[in-house]
Amino acid sequence: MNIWEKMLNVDRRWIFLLIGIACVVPFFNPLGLPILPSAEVMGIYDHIEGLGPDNAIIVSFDFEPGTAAENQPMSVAALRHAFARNIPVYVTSYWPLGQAMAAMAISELTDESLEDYFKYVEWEDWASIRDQGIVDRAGIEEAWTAEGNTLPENARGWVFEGRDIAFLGYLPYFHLVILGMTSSIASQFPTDVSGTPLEEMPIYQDHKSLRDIDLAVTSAGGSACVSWITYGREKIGLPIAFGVTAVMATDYYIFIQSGQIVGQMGGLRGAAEYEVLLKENGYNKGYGKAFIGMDVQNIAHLLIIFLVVLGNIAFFAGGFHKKTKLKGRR
Amino acid sequence: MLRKVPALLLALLLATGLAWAQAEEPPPTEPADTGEAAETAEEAVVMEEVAEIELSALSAAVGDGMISPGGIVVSDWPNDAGDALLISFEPGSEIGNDNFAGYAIYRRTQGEEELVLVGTMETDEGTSFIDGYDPDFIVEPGVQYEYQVAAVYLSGSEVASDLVTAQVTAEGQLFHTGKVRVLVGCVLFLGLILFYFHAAQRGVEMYLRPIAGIEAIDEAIGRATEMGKPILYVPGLGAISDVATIASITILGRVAKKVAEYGTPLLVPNRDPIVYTIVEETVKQAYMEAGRPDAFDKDSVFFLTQSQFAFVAGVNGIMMREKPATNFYLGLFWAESLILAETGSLSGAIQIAGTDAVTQLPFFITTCDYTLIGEELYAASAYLGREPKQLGSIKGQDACKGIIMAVITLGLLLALTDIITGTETLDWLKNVITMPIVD
Amino acid sequence: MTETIGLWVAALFTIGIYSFLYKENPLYRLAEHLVIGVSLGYNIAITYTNVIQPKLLDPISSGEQGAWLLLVPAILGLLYITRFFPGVGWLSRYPMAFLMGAGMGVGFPLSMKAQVLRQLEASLIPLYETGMAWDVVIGNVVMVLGTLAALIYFFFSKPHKGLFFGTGSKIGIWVIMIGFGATFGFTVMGRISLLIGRIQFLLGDWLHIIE
Amino acid sequence: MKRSIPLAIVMVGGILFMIQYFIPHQHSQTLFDYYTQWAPIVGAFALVLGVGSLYRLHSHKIKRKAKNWQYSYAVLVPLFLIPIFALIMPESLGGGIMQNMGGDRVTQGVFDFAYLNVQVPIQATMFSLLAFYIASAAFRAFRAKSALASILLIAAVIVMLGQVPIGELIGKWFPKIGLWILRYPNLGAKRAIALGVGFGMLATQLKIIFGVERNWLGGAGK
Repeated sequence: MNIWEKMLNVDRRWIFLLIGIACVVPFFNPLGLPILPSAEVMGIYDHIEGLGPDNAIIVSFDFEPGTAAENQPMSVAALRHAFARNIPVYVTSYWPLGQAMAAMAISELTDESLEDYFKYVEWEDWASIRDQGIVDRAGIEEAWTAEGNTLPENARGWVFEGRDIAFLGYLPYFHLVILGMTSSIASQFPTDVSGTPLEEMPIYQDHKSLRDIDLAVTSAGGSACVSWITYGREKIGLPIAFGVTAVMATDYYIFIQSGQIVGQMGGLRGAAEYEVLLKENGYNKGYGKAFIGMDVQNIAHLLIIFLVVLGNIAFFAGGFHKKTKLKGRR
Repeated sequence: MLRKVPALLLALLLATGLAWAQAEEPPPTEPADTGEAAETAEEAVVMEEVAEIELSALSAAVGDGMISPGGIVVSDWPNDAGDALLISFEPGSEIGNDNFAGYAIYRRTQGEEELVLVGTMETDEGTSFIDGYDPDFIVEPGVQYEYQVAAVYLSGSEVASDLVTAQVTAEGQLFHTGKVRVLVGCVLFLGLILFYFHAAQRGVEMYLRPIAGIEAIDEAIGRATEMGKPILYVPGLGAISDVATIASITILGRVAKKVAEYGTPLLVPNRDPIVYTIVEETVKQAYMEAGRPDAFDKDSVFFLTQSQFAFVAGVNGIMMREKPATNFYLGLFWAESLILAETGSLSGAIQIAGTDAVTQLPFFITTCDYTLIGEELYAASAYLGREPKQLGSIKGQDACKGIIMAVITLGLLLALTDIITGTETLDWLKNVITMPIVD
Repeated sequence: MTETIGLWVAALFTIGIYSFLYKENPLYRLAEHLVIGVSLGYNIAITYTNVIQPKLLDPISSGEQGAWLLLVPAILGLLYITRFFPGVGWLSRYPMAFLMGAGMGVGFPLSMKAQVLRQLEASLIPLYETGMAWDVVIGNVVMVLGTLAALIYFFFSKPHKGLFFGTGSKIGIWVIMIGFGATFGFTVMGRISLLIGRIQFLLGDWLHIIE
Repeated sequence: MKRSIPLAIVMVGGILFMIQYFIPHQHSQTLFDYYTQWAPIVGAFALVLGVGSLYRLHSHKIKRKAKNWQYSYAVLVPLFLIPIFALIMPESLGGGIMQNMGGDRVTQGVFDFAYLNVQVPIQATMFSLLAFYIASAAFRAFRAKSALASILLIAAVIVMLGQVPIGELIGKWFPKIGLWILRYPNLGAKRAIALGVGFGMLATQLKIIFGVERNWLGGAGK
């Protein structure tokens, strides 16, 4: 057994340890390198930037906890952007487990112990304002503060349940749900997850079907996002934005080039780019998890490349390439 | 004759395409961008309040000299289920007025008293409106409606037109003219697949190019026999409904037959219980066909576990203990592909992989000796299985790919022509192919 | 209080699974089994509250007009249960057939449009227009030729010989390999991102030693 | 009855809805509305299959005292307890479902607890194991054995460097070339694969609709 062979047969647990170290140490010594947003992510950002309280978007949590590390920051970033601009948001989910991911995202953005959170106003709490017949966003906020409510210091804004957000949740056969929503959202979701009838909500009064929706942001860990194109975009021309895991991202560049989606956040990098855009434009004082994660990723990528190169040197220097060969091989 | 069919169909496609490009009227443009959420809430309030007031009183309240919108023309919105009408009208004196806030569209069913506000429009949305998209005020097919359009001013006052009886009632169409290209695509595809099914069943010889991986399969079996070591065959982690699993089982049948002839031991671990039963049948059958049913070892095909990572751990254990000379990974794989192939490569086995899971292919290509890429897996199974309908299906798909290739080549040539001559021939081709975004 | 207990439980399972990297062990096995039971239990609850109750039970019990028709899909769905009774197990094919047949019929033209015709449409692009950067022009050529060549590689009806099919398929496999390289690079990023996410949980949410 | 009727249902349903797409008429729309209304209800019952087979598998294991049978309780107990807590138990006893969506509504019942602190960490950690395996495979198995494998690895390295900020420090061109690879050659290859797979999928759908492919019928009652 020569040295190369010994090297290649090293217990893999040593390599496990190496990658573990490479992913932990940078947390304590951040490099703080800048990330430049790509055109793919700017496409989404600019689209949402062009919307306001009169428009509405859908943020769909089409992933499961397994890929949450990548997908969750994307959805949170899109939700934050919408909340900050007072754009009404419908929140849906393609998978049952995604509904809970959505709940976690909303509670993260409305967590009062965090900087720059949004003060959540529950449906029942502003019933009196609705009874007065005030439905426009500015009027609601005015009436709400007139009732003696003041925005806490750390908070960035209010989120009125039923006006700024409607949490619709999961339904099975979601591709059919998308089709059904093209004619009426309430036909698919008569109520939100806590049982409030959709028809009573101001958000629904202005945005009754997908025709009244200006963007659907789908964050997916698999091919669920393509359903939004097949059943939403191709049916009524609904604009779509993708947030996909890195594993799927390269496959979906075709949809950007064909104009079927307005943009794509690919993996943690895509989420980090969106976080950069939010911070640069004053929607957030700090970065989110994705940006910090990308900083850590630097070293890990270098380590992987180093391992590939080293492994190949050992392989060829050790003469292993001569041992197994098939005629049929390319 | 058979060879000419795709060419003929292509000619047909182009000819029809050309015909539409000439004949088709431009589809009606949607007057208001319905994707844009229409009314600001503020105006909606104003208008709803206004709607409650008696209309005649309203009209009277507006000063003289104001010309109301008029000339309402109601036409049927095409390609729908009879649930939308297009209302177009001519503007009145509100144009250019700084206080003009938008239009309000009122409707009532003929014979009823009350007018209902069915929609509002902003100043920049033109003078036509699609009625019926609001799920609260649906348009019923065949019902006679009456319409009124009012110009709304910032003060809340409205100048309303006369009540006009709709010239038409909404009607559903029997064919969606915007979907002609999709129809042609579907019919072509369907036609070609059925044609080749039929041809294959009649026993027409069909050429399928040799797939290098198949050679490698035979060679790898030979290698294991020489070394007297077992062969490991993993039919993927997919269910029976996955195309890759079906293809893999066909290939397994062929491998098992060879293995039976040579008397090499075979190991087939399974993850899906249903796949397991079918795989066992297939292997037994193969030993029978090879004339050695007695050589079939019942324990060679077995069910491991349904859990993804536990399955991998199990297979890895087998690789380290039994040291198979050849590993086959054919079928549907997910993230575990990497772990399997790495362990196999360390145990020194020859590895042949094949899957249609695109994201896993790079790992197989870099770790295995031979990899069947995507469709090659299906083709290999058709090639080995020689089942006429499978062959026919591959042929039919190839014919469709041929059409796609022809159109792309044509596009490439036209694009080059455009650069050289400065013409716009590519746009012409695009017009033939491009479908409207909205159905 | 529950939150703290929860964090510790979550951390315990996270570490338990990482212990698998060292050696297979009972904690890992427990986690692996639990996740199956919990996710299916979760699905049952969500399916009941989001589907069965609002879309089936509520309309029928409130006596909505035409709601009795909903009994048809309900009975069809109940046929799934026959799968567990050997004699009548074949009845479970009926609901499957309903969902498969109609689902495929609905999907067929839509897939044809979104995944085939739209993609064909998008590959017809002008290679050069005034003002285009040179890398875009080269890119456009590479993209269109790459699509064509890769299609040739997957074309099985002709021998891969001659200028068009021979050279074409060779270029095709090279382009495919570059595409796979991109997937490879992105997949590495994805896997490490997931690990980073867990480290953020362990060191941040649980131990509070990082931000 | 056992095979021919299901096959007929598939065929009729498939062809009917294929044609339906091209007919916007109201009757055709009504038919389609029924389908969108019914399919989720029928589909919801399919869950019974999963629960049933899981129950059968693990109760058998426990009965036979098969290897590691104790762990089967870890599957069966939450499988039944979680729906009971979510749907039947009152909130005072830890019942209720996903109430932590914002504001003060944080009543963590058993359902939420199991999801947040068992399901999420286990599932996320399982997937993150792959980071370790990818590192190990990078060293021990990713080989530039041929020209094609080499080009794959080179493209991979460029893209990897292009994605992380440090790539730009190493060479200004890495991110640009990385992005160029993604936008053009990668796109060309993926489009061809998407078209091929698309045709493969459409052909399979046709085979199922026309009863050529019958594997989905399974083994019961031939």
